[in-house]
Amino acid sequence: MSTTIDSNIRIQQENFNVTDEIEAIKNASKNIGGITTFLGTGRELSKGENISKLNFEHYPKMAEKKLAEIRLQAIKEYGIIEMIIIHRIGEIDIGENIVLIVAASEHRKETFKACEWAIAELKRTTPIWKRETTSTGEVWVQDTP
Amino acid sequence: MSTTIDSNIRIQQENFNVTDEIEAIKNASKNIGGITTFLGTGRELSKGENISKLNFEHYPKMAEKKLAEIRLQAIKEYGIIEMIIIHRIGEIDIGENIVLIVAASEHRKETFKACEWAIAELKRTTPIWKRETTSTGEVWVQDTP
Amino acid sequence: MITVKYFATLRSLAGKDEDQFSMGSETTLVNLSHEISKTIPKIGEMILGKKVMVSVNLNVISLDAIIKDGDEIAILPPFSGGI
Amino acid sequence: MITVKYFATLRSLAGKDEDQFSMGSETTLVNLSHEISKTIPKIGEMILGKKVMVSVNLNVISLDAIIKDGDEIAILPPFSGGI
Repeated sequence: MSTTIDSNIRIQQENFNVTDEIEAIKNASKNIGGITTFLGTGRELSKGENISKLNFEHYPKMAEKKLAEIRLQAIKEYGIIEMIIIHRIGEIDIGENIVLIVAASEHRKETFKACEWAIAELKRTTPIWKRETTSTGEVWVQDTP
Repeated sequence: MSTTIDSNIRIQQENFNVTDEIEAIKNASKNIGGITTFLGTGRELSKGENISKLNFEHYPKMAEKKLAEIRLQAIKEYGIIEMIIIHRIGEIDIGENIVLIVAASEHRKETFKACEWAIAELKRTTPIWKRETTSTGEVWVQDTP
Repeated sequence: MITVKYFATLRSLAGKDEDQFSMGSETTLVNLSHEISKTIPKIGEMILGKKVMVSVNLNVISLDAIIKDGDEIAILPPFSGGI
Repeated sequence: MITVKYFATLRSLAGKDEDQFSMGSETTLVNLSHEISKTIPKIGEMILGKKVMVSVNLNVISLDAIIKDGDEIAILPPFSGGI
């Protein structure tokens, strides 16, 4: 099976299935022994306020470009075999999946490092914005802790 | 839904579904914002030799006891909300799932640390042994890189 | 024409998704910021005060960057993707 | 009676899953190792040479530990779980 950049980097409204993405990344090599996954989900509490709903917006083309750069840099710098990055946009409820990063390699150490670096880099460089809905209204989140 | 030690610590022959385990851990709290997962899978190559099959054996009761200790220590020392640990035993083919560790918390940093510590601790303290089948026969793996 | 896109909180501030500016064949981000300030002073201030990032044709640029006719500029408030 | 369980490569070496030894009401791991050596010298050597770990009733013990009648001992070669 092919693993194209298109399928490994996605910004989409619909939910994703972690098992499906893990099975997809396994196809990259029979030598994969460790797969580290980071999944970000919608929390109910943010700075002491109760969140009822989240909304994500992105800058099309630039956001995809940044995710593709993160994937390539992770593969090159951490020596992993493959990485998948998916970020959802639109309305997201509490407990729902927001972002998924899957890093696969022969051994585990580099997959942890690559995965942790990739989510930090995504937050730092990728033009995606979050709007939180609370009982007092809607706010765009300005700082990322 | 309840999250008992029984369901969070498992040694089993049958495969597991990562998505199902992630959805189970989400039930522990509405405040989960980050879930880090480590999945170990059967590699084809080991020290330059082609592996055709793996077999895992455990010391019943003691292995489960060790996994339960790892889970409790991870929750306590890294301040995470919940952890699930599953290890398969019996015959495992190349590419198949072997071990799963899921760490869930409010923020991502502690989930990476807890997950990475737990897999290292599992390898160090849990009475589970691997037998590799190659073209030249079967060998018990003696050292864990 | 130069296209300027506003995202997230800046779109609320601008009251629109994008603007068009006629600035000749070449200008600088500083000049464009002054032009934006004529209708939305706060956004011009944020660019000049480096409170927001600016991209030209999907690449982040600095204040002294040259902008050409036909470029797509985006005013990017601090990112909050991930979790 | 004391039950001794062999795992993985040690089971192959012993040619059986477990043994039973009658050592009185109390003994030490060193004494038990000598007893094991009578039929499987290599396993006795491995215990005394600390090449393997030993557990009593699911807890890892040291060579000078006291073993009681009814205890379940397990001889544990280096672990290789995980990946």
